[in-house]
Amino acid sequence: MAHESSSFRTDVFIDWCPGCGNFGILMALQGALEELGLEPHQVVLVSGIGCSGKTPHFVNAYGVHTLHGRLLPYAIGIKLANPDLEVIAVGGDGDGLGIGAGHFLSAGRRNVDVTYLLHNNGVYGLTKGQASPTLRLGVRTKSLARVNINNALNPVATALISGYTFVARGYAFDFRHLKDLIKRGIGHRGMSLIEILQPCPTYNDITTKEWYGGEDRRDPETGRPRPRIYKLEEEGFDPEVRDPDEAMEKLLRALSKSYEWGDRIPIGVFYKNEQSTYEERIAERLPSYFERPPARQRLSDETGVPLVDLRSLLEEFRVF
Amino acid sequence: MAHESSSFRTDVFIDWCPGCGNFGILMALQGALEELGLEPHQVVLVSGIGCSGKTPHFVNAYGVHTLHGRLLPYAIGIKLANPDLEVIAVGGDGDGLGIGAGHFLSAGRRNVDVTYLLHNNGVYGLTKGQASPTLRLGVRTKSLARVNINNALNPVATALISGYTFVARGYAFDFRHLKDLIKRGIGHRGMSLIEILQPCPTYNDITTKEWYGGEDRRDPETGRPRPRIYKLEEEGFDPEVRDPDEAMEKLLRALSKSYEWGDRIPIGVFYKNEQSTYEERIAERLPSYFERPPARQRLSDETGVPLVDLRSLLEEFRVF
Amino acid sequence: MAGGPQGSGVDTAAVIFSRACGYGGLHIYGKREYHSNIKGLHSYFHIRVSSREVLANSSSVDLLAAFDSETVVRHFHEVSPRGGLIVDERETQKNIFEIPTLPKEFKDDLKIKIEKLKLGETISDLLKYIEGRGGKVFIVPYMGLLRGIADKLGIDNLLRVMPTLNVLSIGISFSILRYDKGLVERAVRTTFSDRPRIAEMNLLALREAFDYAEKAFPEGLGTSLRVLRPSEERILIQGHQAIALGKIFGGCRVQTYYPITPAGDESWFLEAHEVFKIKGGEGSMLVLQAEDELAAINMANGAALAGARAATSTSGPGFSLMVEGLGWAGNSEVPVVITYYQRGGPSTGLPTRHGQDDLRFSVHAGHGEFARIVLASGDIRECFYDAAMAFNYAERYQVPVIHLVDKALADSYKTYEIFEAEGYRIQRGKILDEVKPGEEYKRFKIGDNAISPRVFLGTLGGVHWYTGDEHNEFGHITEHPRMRDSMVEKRMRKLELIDREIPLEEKINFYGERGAENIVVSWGSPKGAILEALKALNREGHSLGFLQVRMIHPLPWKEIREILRDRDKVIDVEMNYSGQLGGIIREKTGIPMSFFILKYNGRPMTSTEVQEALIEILKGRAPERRVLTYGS
Amino acid sequence: MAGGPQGSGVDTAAVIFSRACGYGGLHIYGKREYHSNIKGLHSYFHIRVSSREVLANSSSVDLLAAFDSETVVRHFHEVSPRGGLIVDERETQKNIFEIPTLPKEFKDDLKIKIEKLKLGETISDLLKYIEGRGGKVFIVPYMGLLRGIADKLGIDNLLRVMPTLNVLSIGISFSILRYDKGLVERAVRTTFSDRPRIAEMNLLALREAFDYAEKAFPEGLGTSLRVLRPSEERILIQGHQAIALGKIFGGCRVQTYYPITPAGDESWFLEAHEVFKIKGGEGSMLVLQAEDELAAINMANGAALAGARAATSTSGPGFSLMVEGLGWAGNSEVPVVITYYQRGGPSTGLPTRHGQDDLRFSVHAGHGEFARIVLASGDIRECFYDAAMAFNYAERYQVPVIHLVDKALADSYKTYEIFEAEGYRIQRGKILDEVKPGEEYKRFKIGDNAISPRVFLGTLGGVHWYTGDEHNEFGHITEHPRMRDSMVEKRMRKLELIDREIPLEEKINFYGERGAENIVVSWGSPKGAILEALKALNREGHSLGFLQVRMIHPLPWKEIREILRDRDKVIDVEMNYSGQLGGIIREKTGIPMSFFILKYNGRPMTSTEVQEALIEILKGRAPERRVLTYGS
Ligand SMILES: Cc1ncc(C[n+]2csc(CCOP(=O)(O)OP(=O)(O)O)c2C)c(N)n1
Ligand SMILES: Cc1ncc(C[n+]2csc(CCOP(=O)(O)OP(=O)(O)O)c2C)c(N)n1
Ligand code: SF4
Ligand code: SF4
Ligand SMILES: [Mg+2]
Ligand SMILES: [Mg+2]
Repeated sequence: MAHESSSFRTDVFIDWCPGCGNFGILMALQGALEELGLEPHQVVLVSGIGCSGKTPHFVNAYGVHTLHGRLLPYAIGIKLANPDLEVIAVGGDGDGLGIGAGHFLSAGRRNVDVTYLLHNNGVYGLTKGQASPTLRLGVRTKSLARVNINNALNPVATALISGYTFVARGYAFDFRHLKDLIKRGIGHRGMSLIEILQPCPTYNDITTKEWYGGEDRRDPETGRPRPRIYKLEEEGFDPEVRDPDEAMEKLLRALSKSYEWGDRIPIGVFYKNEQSTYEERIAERLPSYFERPPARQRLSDETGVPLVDLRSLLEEFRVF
Repeated sequence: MAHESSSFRTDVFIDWCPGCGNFGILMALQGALEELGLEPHQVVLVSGIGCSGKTPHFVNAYGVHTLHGRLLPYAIGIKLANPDLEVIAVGGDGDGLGIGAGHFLSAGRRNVDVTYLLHNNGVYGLTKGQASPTLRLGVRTKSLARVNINNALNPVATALISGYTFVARGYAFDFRHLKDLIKRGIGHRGMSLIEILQPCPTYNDITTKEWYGGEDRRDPETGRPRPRIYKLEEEGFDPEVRDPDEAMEKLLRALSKSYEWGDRIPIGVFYKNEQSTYEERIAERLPSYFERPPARQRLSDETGVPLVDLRSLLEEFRVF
Repeated sequence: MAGGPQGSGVDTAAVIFSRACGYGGLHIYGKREYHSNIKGLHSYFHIRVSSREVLANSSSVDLLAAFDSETVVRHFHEVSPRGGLIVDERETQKNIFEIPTLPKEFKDDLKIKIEKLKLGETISDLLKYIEGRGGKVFIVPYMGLLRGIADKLGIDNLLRVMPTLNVLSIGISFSILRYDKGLVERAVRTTFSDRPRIAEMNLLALREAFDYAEKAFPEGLGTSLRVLRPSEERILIQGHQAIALGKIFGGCRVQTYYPITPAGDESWFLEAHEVFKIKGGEGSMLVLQAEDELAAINMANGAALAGARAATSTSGPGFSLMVEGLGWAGNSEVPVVITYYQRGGPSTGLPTRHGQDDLRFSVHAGHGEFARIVLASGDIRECFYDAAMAFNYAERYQVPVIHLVDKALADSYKTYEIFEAEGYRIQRGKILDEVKPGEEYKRFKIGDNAISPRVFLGTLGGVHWYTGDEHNEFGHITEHPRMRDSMVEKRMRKLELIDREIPLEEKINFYGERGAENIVVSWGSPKGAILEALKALNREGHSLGFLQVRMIHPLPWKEIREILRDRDKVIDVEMNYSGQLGGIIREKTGIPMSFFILKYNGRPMTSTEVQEALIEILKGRAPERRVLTYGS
Repeated sequence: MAGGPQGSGVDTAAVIFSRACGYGGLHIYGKREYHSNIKGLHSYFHIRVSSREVLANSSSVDLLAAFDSETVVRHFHEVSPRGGLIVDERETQKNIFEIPTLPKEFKDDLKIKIEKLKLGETISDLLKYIEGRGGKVFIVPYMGLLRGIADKLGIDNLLRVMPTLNVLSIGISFSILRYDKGLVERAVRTTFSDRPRIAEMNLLALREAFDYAEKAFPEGLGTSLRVLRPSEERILIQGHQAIALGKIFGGCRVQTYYPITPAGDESWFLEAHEVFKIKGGEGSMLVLQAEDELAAINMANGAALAGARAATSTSGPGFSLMVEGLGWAGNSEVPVVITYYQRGGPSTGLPTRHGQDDLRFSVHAGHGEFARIVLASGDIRECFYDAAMAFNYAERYQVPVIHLVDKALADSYKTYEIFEAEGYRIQRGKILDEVKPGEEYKRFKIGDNAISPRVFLGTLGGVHWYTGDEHNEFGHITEHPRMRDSMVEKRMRKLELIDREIPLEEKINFYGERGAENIVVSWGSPKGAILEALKALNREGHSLGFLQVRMIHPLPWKEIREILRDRDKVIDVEMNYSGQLGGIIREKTGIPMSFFILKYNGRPMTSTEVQEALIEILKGRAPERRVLTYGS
């Protein structure tokens, strides 16, 4: 908007409901960008459609608020056209695992250096609280007329089996931890998924802030809530693959952890495995890819004459 | 076509390439249908687009050859409209895990009683051999100009994490075993995936019949090929969840098995866990669902007068 | 009109207000407007009440109940000279430029407006403006009233009684309109019938409001609402509800959907009504939330092949994803119904606002050529009957039917004489229940006319095939040139059959004078505003007819040509930029439109602005294109 | 013409044959036809050779080389009275009804045909028919020849030399045409240049064929092919290749695609040419195989925002899935190019066959209204220049451009004078490389004309936003009615700007007599056949002009109206059922078409059938609609 403000804030009115977990995510994201020392013009936030999809408008960085479920194709198209950009995708659980599930899987297969924040609130927020693909079977939120009859997808497990090389989970109301995860995701070379547990006080009265915080199960002695959420790192969980040989074992361990739910819900990094990125694989085909990526190739001289050597292009078609 | 022929064969010319694995799958499918004692009119084969997608035309049963990647929505729409039909979906790996990947995941979440045969040949056959989502990173089939730069999806693992309640793998050229798997898949109450390793001699010179059969690694002593494929059941692998408590452990074991590849490739049933089907969950909402499913409800009397009681419908809107 | 932040109960207020009027034998027309947001941005409802039928809103407001200062800012200029405004006393001192939810572009405009009117920057300045024009301002101490309610209920926390704010304002409104309190109470009770505690709280609020207003505003608004006793039975209904009921009535038994505004309301209504009474028992509809719109249309196609009357329902972004499935249905002759709720486009556009931009798209969506029907309803009653009729068309002609409606129809309320069956019969077209042994069944048999008898999947002896590819009579793939020609012709000739067989009265409506010099042409929701304008103008001695096109495709072009030929002026009225229906009519009849009255700001047309635009045209003072702009 | 089962080398034969002719200074036009199948079903190529330019095929065949009996059965009736047929001796005794790959509907027709012609049921009966009409039949012992080759190469397994069958038949063909063997050898060498062993084997086969034919058929075909020495430089090229080259030349640097026939060929060609020479170094194009077409269009949109010239390429089923992404591009003013290869629809339809059914769909695809350009090339040369030009249009006007071509253009071959730059300049429109400190950048600034300066993502100081929703000048969501109006108008007025600025010669071509009484109107691939027919008819004294429309949207309606106004007959020629261009022209100009010549059997028009149809019209003997049917 105005020229390079130092902060990542905009003056657009934030129209989320009071108490929405998205506020926490927004702050953590802005904090992470600031602490990484990035400048607004270096960052592109790409979002889908949903309450979460509005995020880019509240961040002073390039913002591409796309179509429902299509944020990953946009993010990948942008990143591959100009790999110098820091591309971050932000979207809802319905967006990413409902209508966009095919792209979710496919992005894992590619391993482009994009960081993906998936706001998991268990509902389709912006369309008034229908069950999202992460809502569990048999659950009925206050927005539903009847119990949910679909099984839930597990975003962490889905990312793991499809090839994401950094897979983590954060919590919207743990600012410092989430900010840190986002920084690590951005720092990771390759495709990162950060699932974020995001309370939606308006429609989801099941996985609420209080529930995550364990306020419904206070310690009878101290009267203090016993949080359901705990941090993997605090239990010494080691997500990092340091040697290709241990990849399968760590993957399976991460999968196993990803299914923990209910009384104990892990957050933190589940898996990290640096591998060649898609960009690097492209560069094996197109040797000058990193120096002159598609968005930065010169196409013509000053008068507009194309630089391409038409004659040599046509050579193989010459018959006379 | 003609009235109820006893066999499941049609006189349509089968236009697959000589040596194609699809022939084996077709035979196993026809064999399974016959041995199950089904009649042609009870069966609906639903397919996507690809070489594999042509299968229904070669089977004397109701055939719905749909759109690329959309076979599961059709299969589910048909089954839920009339749950008495035996609905079998047949499609390629590109169809199911490329363009159709979103529906693949979503079908797992529902657990409709459909059996899904996924022809895994590692390529997009009908469009001339591009890499499919199951082709491994770094591999170059004879149809590719360069090595594949995407990671592969693992159909069995993908089905497992998304909720399929019967997950198996067969091999196109093991007729008896495959036929048996298909029978078990059809017998299973709930959503079944049967991944079928299908050699495509025209475009895929990597995972060929010879390779699966181990002809490239004959026993130096006997000179006999040492097949890569082995049967889970022969190793005493127990895929069946008999008690909800063991579900997670069996799921993780199945996941672990699903990643075995290369020298030893398991076929057979990886996981089986009977749970409530989608139809049953619907029946909890619509009490008469099984007796009068949507496709079999009477709508009007003989003169066309709707049976619906319009007055009672409008009652809640009455203001005067 | 009542306005306030989204989530503050504007919707419920609209329902209670409309019901209360309905109970008093009054006619109402109402329309909700809201932002694409869950809580906090401005929303309002606009209701007209009359002893005679009302078909649309007008551009002015007789009574505005403002729940917040933003409502005052956005609507103060609409309050009619003899109208009134009800406002919270706490709001009056607010600075209008400090309202955080007002977007920059609104403030820019506002600045210009208040400068022109020479007004100050606080709400009370705007109130003065209203009063200066002769309007009345009713300043209400809502906080005090709430505290009173809380006290009476023995509740400490004021927040818990906050949700009664809307009922308070309804109470004030009806009180200064001198309306029968008992009817309003009944409306409150019905509205909260499933939550008795809330009902009680609101009834208390209502009484408090009446009591307060009777004392505080003894002279009232000046005009009053009189209760009537009409002889007919009446319903109060919204467009999406009428469509849902039409579907149930018309035999739809599978509805698939993916949530989207404004189409979603219909499916959620259906979910709540999935089990219903039929003669001698119970019927049911399977309502399926799909993973996306690709799945929704294709599931519906599948269900239709299995023999259920099947539909899906969506809006522009969803329909864009359904195009491929629509083409498959066209090629495989699947009787599927798509209810298409237009909203402002393109892309996600204005998700909660109105538009009629998708006419051409519905007619041409899908690669290749195939027969389809595009049916556009113009009012809520038509929504009901067309929704039922769509299934007859779909099954008789074995084509996909697009039932094209729009956001203004979807969530406007209107009172109607109760809907009757009106001779509606379920016509399923040619269906064979069984195929006799020895008989050969061909799903796509090429016969005398374009329609081959269907059998449902699962029928004994009827095994057949479907494919999106070109196919022979059995449904197997063919690339044979002659068979190809026959199949193309089989599919396309249905359009002629449809054109021939469906009676004209199901395809167009004509209003006003048959021999009028000038004809207004339109479709969809502008109908109400046009009819009101027409009546007024013809009363004033103008000569206007109105052709409403319901069957857009295949267009009854011969009849339309007869109607439009040799008129003085043909005036196209549409809610889009390019006059899409006008284009179609010119393509099919050669007759160009002489004038366009268009609107695309996302808000429905009011009868006032249509009438003004028509007058200018009739007086010969109008440009060829006139763009209407009323709305906030 | 040469035909045989898919996978038997028909394609390669076509390339070698065409090249050999090209090397001899001859002009060729050629077209492949094949089933949607990998191996085994019938495919053929149809080539016309001449000393002058040839623009299309005709309906008869002078020399038919049949690799199998099916080819004889399908094409024997096309062999011209003085033509010839080359056939394998093993095939001659086959019963034509026992060919397993012939579909039932073909056999039904065949039965009628041979009864009418009073022929027997074996291939040799058909050969007799050819001879009876004056044609020559060349029966070749292919197996013997193959055995000879195998022996010479010391190969046991005959299967290993089987792939030379196509070259054998080319050898026979050229030999009986008395053509220069050296040129054919050169063509074989070039075609197999990356596989020297195969090249040698085929060269041997070629020599064997020539040797055999010289001895066995000393009198040859009767007509012979003479070598010429033209002064111009020439290329032999297919439509999809020309488009790919146009893209590279025009600066496209990202191409996304999902495999589909016939569009896929272009992307695979680009993959093979992803690195290319530029002045002073090397350029490259990123060719991305997406997971589906939804991803393909949206990735391309993303790449375009980042500043790359970006395109995607597809056919009907894929385009149907791109509609939502197209709408986003329209709303966000993204300069993206979509190359749309039409094939026979609807749905998967005829995947490998031809059609022009998607014109209206390309113009109206997408909900809501937004500006786009639809550009339709009529020949391979235009494919090249339009492909490059599309990016200029897209970037200058910041709109999506649909470059609409068709299957007949995509895989026909033609000789052309070598393509030159012809003054083509890269025009990127308004782009800011940086935004100065202190300046406020608004991506959607509403200014004097509809185009706001762009900055690419990543530009210092240019931070801005995109959304599919309605937005303000910064790109933030707005629902403000006035801003909405301004943005709708900003987007839509581009159409007027485009109409005004793009020169007429880039929008339409006119051929024949300016003042002709009768005008043929068409678009896309029928151009070649029409031009040939036109020339012949005008030579015979008829008065015909031909208007080829290239810019379909926005349609240059004023100029078209001038051209069509007051003509005797306006004759619409299209490859679809409903005469779609005719409809658009009538919509925009009011001028109806007097006659339609249509074809929708999946095979391109030949000049013969177009000419015949035109003659009938000119003689006043034709119905309003005439459907052409040539092809197998
Ligand atoms: C193609 C399409 N279908 C439907 C919609 C309507 N829609 C808008 S937001 C939304 C769901 C949002 O849910 P989620 O992705 O979980 O995001 P949240 O609002 O919960 O953050 C839907 C279905 C749309 N915009 N586009
Ligand atoms: C929407 C759409 N995009 C592309 C195609 C073209 N297409 C036809 S078959 C096919 C791939 C088939 O591969 P797979 O699903 O693996 O099946 P196989 O042929 O290998 O059995 C594609 C991309 C299509 N028919 N529809
Ligand atoms: S609906 Fe839920 S997710 Fe959306 S803004 Fe409100 S609280 Fe947040
Ligand atoms: S291309 Fe491959 S999968 Fe397709 S028919 Fe041939 S061998 Fe089978
Ligand atoms: Mg959500
Ligand atoms: Mg495949």
